[in-house]
Amino acid sequence: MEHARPDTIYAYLPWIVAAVIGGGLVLAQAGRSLYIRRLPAIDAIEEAVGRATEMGRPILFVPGLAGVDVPTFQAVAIAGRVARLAAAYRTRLLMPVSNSVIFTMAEQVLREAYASAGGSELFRPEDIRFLSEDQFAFASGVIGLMNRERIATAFFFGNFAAEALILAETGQSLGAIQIAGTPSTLQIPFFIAACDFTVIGEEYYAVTAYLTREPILVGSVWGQDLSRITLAGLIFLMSANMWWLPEWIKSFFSFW
Amino acid sequence: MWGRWGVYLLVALAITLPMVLPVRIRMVPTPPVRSFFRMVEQIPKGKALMIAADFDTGTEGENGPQVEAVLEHAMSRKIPILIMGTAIQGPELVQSYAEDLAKKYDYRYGRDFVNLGYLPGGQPVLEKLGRSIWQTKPTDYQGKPLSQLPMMRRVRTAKDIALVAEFTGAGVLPWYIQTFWAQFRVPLAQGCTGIIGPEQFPYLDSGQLSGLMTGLTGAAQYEHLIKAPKRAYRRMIPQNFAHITVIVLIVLANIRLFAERARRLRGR
Amino acid sequence: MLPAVSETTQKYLIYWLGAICTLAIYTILYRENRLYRLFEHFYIGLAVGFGLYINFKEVIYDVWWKAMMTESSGSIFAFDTPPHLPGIVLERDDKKEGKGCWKWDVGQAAEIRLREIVKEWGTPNYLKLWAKADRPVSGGRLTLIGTVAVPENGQRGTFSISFPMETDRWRLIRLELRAFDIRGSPFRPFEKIGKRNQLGEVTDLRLRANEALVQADATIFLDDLNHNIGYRWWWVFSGLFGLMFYTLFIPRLAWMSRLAMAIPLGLGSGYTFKAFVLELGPQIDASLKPLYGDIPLLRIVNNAIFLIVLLSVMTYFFFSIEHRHSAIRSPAQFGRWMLMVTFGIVFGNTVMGRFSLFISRADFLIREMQVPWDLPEWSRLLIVGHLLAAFLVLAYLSVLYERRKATVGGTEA
Amino acid sequence: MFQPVQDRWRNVFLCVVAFVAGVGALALLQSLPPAHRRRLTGIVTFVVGLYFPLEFFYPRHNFLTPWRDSVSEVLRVLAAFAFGLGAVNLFLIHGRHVARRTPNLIFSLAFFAGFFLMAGAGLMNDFAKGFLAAEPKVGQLGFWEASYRILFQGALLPLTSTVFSLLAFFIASAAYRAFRARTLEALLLMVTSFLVMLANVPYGLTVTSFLPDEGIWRWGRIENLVQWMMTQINAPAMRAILFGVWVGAVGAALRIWLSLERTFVSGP
Repeated sequence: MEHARPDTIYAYLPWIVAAVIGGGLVLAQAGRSLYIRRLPAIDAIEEAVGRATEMGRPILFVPGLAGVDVPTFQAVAIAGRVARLAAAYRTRLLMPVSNSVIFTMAEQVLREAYASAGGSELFRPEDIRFLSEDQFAFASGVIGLMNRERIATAFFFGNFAAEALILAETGQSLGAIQIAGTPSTLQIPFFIAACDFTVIGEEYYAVTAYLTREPILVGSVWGQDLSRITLAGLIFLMSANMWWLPEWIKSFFSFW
Repeated sequence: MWGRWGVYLLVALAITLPMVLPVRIRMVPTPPVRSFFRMVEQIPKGKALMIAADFDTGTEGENGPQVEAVLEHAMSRKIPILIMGTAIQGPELVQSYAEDLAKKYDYRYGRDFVNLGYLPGGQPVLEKLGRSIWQTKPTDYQGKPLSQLPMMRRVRTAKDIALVAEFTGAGVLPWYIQTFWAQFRVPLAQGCTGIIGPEQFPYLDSGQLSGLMTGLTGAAQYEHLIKAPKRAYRRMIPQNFAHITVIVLIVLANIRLFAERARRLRGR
Repeated sequence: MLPAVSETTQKYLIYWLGAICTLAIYTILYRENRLYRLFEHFYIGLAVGFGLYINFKEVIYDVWWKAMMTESSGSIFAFDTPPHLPGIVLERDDKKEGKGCWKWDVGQAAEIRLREIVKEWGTPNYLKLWAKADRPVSGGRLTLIGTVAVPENGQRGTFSISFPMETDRWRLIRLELRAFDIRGSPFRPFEKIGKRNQLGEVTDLRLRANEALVQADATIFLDDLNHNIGYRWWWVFSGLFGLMFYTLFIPRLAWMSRLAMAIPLGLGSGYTFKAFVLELGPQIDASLKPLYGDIPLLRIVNNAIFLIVLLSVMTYFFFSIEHRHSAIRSPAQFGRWMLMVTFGIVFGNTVMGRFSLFISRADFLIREMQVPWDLPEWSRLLIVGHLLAAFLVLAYLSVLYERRKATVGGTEA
Repeated sequence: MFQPVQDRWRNVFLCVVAFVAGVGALALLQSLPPAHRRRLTGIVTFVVGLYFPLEFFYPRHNFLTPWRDSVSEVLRVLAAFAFGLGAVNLFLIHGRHVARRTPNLIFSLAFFAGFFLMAGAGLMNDFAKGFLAAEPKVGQLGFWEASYRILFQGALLPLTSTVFSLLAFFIASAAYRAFRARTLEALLLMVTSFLVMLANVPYGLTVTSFLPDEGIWRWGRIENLVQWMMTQINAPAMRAILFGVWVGAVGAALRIWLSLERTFVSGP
């Protein structure tokens, strides 16, 4: 199949999903308040920052194996929220980064966050560190940093791969409070095992939307939710009625 | 700290000691491994098997024995083999396995197997490869033009490939699904590391994957199917003991937990 | 002059350097220390250096530079192998490229067929052929005739082009595809737009000499027939875009890096829609599992369980609905349990995966040890163990050193 | 207009002209107000993003189809150019350490040593094999090739695999610590991974190998049970996650395509 086949639903499905999400975006932009349930992770983030302040040791925020992609953008957005809290509590925030583009982006977002919390003088550009683009070089750099700075709280948000457990285990051995969130499904079990709080899969996007309250993100999460509900409904109805449906409907739903 | 060091030491000993001890084990193949075996068994005459070596030495411990087992199987059936990889070191590793096995099965480079080498660029490049191998990679891994390799006269596009066997420790399977499977209808079988194994089962259910070999166990099971226990089998022995160690550790930790709980209850 | 290295030396160096690197990294299991840090930085350097090198070699040079600064040629026929055709012999001395050239006695055969040519020519704009005659022949001409077939739709056609063959000096003959006389429509669909240059597969290729050459009983020398695209200067733009990434470090120009990134990001987001169909389509198709009908009971039960798990896990990820009503809460809770089961499976499998990694390291350290004597495996294990102990002592000393320094002069940044 | 050139020097001339013209155009754009530049970036993203949808969703070969390969090559070239960004950053950081002779000096020097050795040996091996190096005899390798191999196989690969293999220790201690049946969820996680671990090694299978492998009793055997969990619980759960991921991907693509991703768009 080198081109989409117009006689199956799959040629239209991405556009239906896109339209639903687009609808969410439009509604949110227009100022409609769209409901997203409060996730327990949000309280945990605040608590963890407070804990670092009590201990007088820095906070670490790892935006994952960063790439120029959406999970990383959202991680940077969360970092902005955490930085605002940290600035308010006068606690140092360290952020190792593995991508140059994200590096400059993070610098700008954090600078703004510190300024908006009235702590511009606390912002130290050298606390955002570019380590390496290579996965394990980055991981070994981060564990070095964690050990040297004896961090009290660690946030892991973004894309992670095998280095997830290396980082989380190191934090655990330092006795740090750790909160993780990742859309990389395979790493979630290790975060569950080694972190105090874990945001699972899709919740990641919802957390960002909830934290930032940005209409675009809220609308998008809401739209995605509606798309998933539609998809689940479709699967349920089709499966339940498979036995009597005429052949042409079935073939409309079959991929080949 | 001491508890942690103790665990580390136990793991190190559980793995290194069995390496120098003589032990025997028995493997039981699972259905996905059997269907992988069947896919290779069913390759028709004249069509090639493509081995996608998408792993580096990082995961060689698992993917290496898997490739070796499949290579041995394909060579015993005289199937032409095309090797390539989207990871830098993969194709060269597979080349060294293939050369070792070639003597036994009278395989000659260029006539019976060809190595295209490293193909960077991900999905778009694979799409191009499926349309035309010669245009995508006009030379083999040593820079020799394909026109000098007799096997390549018969292997030009995805149509000449009967099965893509992909070996990886990373999530690159979608690249092959979006190209070889969906666009050119070439069946896929995968040998993957233990960690990404569970993630492949939806694809197995939907038929996008026709066979799956997970981790070292999968490799050892495949070796059992082709009746040639080698490296995977040998490495399963320390694996065995390390697993038992971890299982015992978990049981101990839970006994301790319950003992503490019981003591607290009694104390109250 | 830098010396050549024998393979044995190289093997020893690879093993022992590898062993040192391996053991130095393992000291982190004790504690972060200076030895580890040294190798960590060395490693980061190596990784970046290697990435730069491989990107330069495989993409910047092989794809970009070659497209821009070479003619992007490919061989069609090399004239290097013995012909096994009447009237032709392989000449090894008077040649232009490769191992030899063909000497074709036109008197014996006025037409030759080239066997085992490269069929795929890609999108060439012109062909190049080295040729000369053994003596000047006025009015001598050669004709190149080919048969083309499109594998996708079976369309066939022929092309031919004739060119003068008069001189007795090696000449590089250019044959413009535009000038070819093409019969039929041997093109891939839609791919002839503009230049009509995407031919199908060339299945047959002949060279024919004209009357003048036959009468003169000339001998023709042929070498290396290539297809070429030509120099494509516009690739300089993609280089320019590539350089625009680096404006990231100059705040005043940094917007340009965004402009450059717009291309991969735009293409990537567009591609998502295509990938959605190709990858997720079959997944949805496979999720529509029959629950009644002519199938065994066990299948029905399994299908039902499959669907229940699928739908309840999806329910867990509904955020826009309050999880208060039990119609939502119970499936969501069940979905979360099923997620935990899945994560348990992932964890269990990973244990195997991670141990394999260490097993292969231990395999390397013990079994692949390069020593001049034949040592039994347990003594190799002892050697490695002692080496590791020595490294751990070094690590311990460095930790002590840093502690003392920290108490004297404050911590390092 | 975009016709390949057949003459080398004409090509060089055109390259220079095109480069100068491109830089000139950028200089002109530089004089635009920032809002317009941002709009320009948005327009470029949108137009470029149209390519794949138009090409793919038009159900036949169309006028965009021949450009597939060129598009993929442009993507590869851009990605390769972008790779240098990280190197520049690291050079700035470690250059500062060296210039100021901070306590980190020796580590920064190690970084530079690694970088120059590896990049140098690789490039020399590919582009200037004979430079200053003695001609190798049989059984020998030229200096550059040998040093490339020693650095690659003797340092880079072992370091990568070793850092990766630290996970064996970490996972054991994570399992030891985390797998305590404190809550129902923790219990589920623990029991399933326990079963999977048993199923993965031959000694684990012996626990239930006394049961017959047929009838109702076969479901009591660990390997069958785990296989069932893999296909009936793991597969649908993973697929549900996959649905979420892809719907999320469409949302993300939409936001980027229409330049609505604020963290990114409002950048410098």
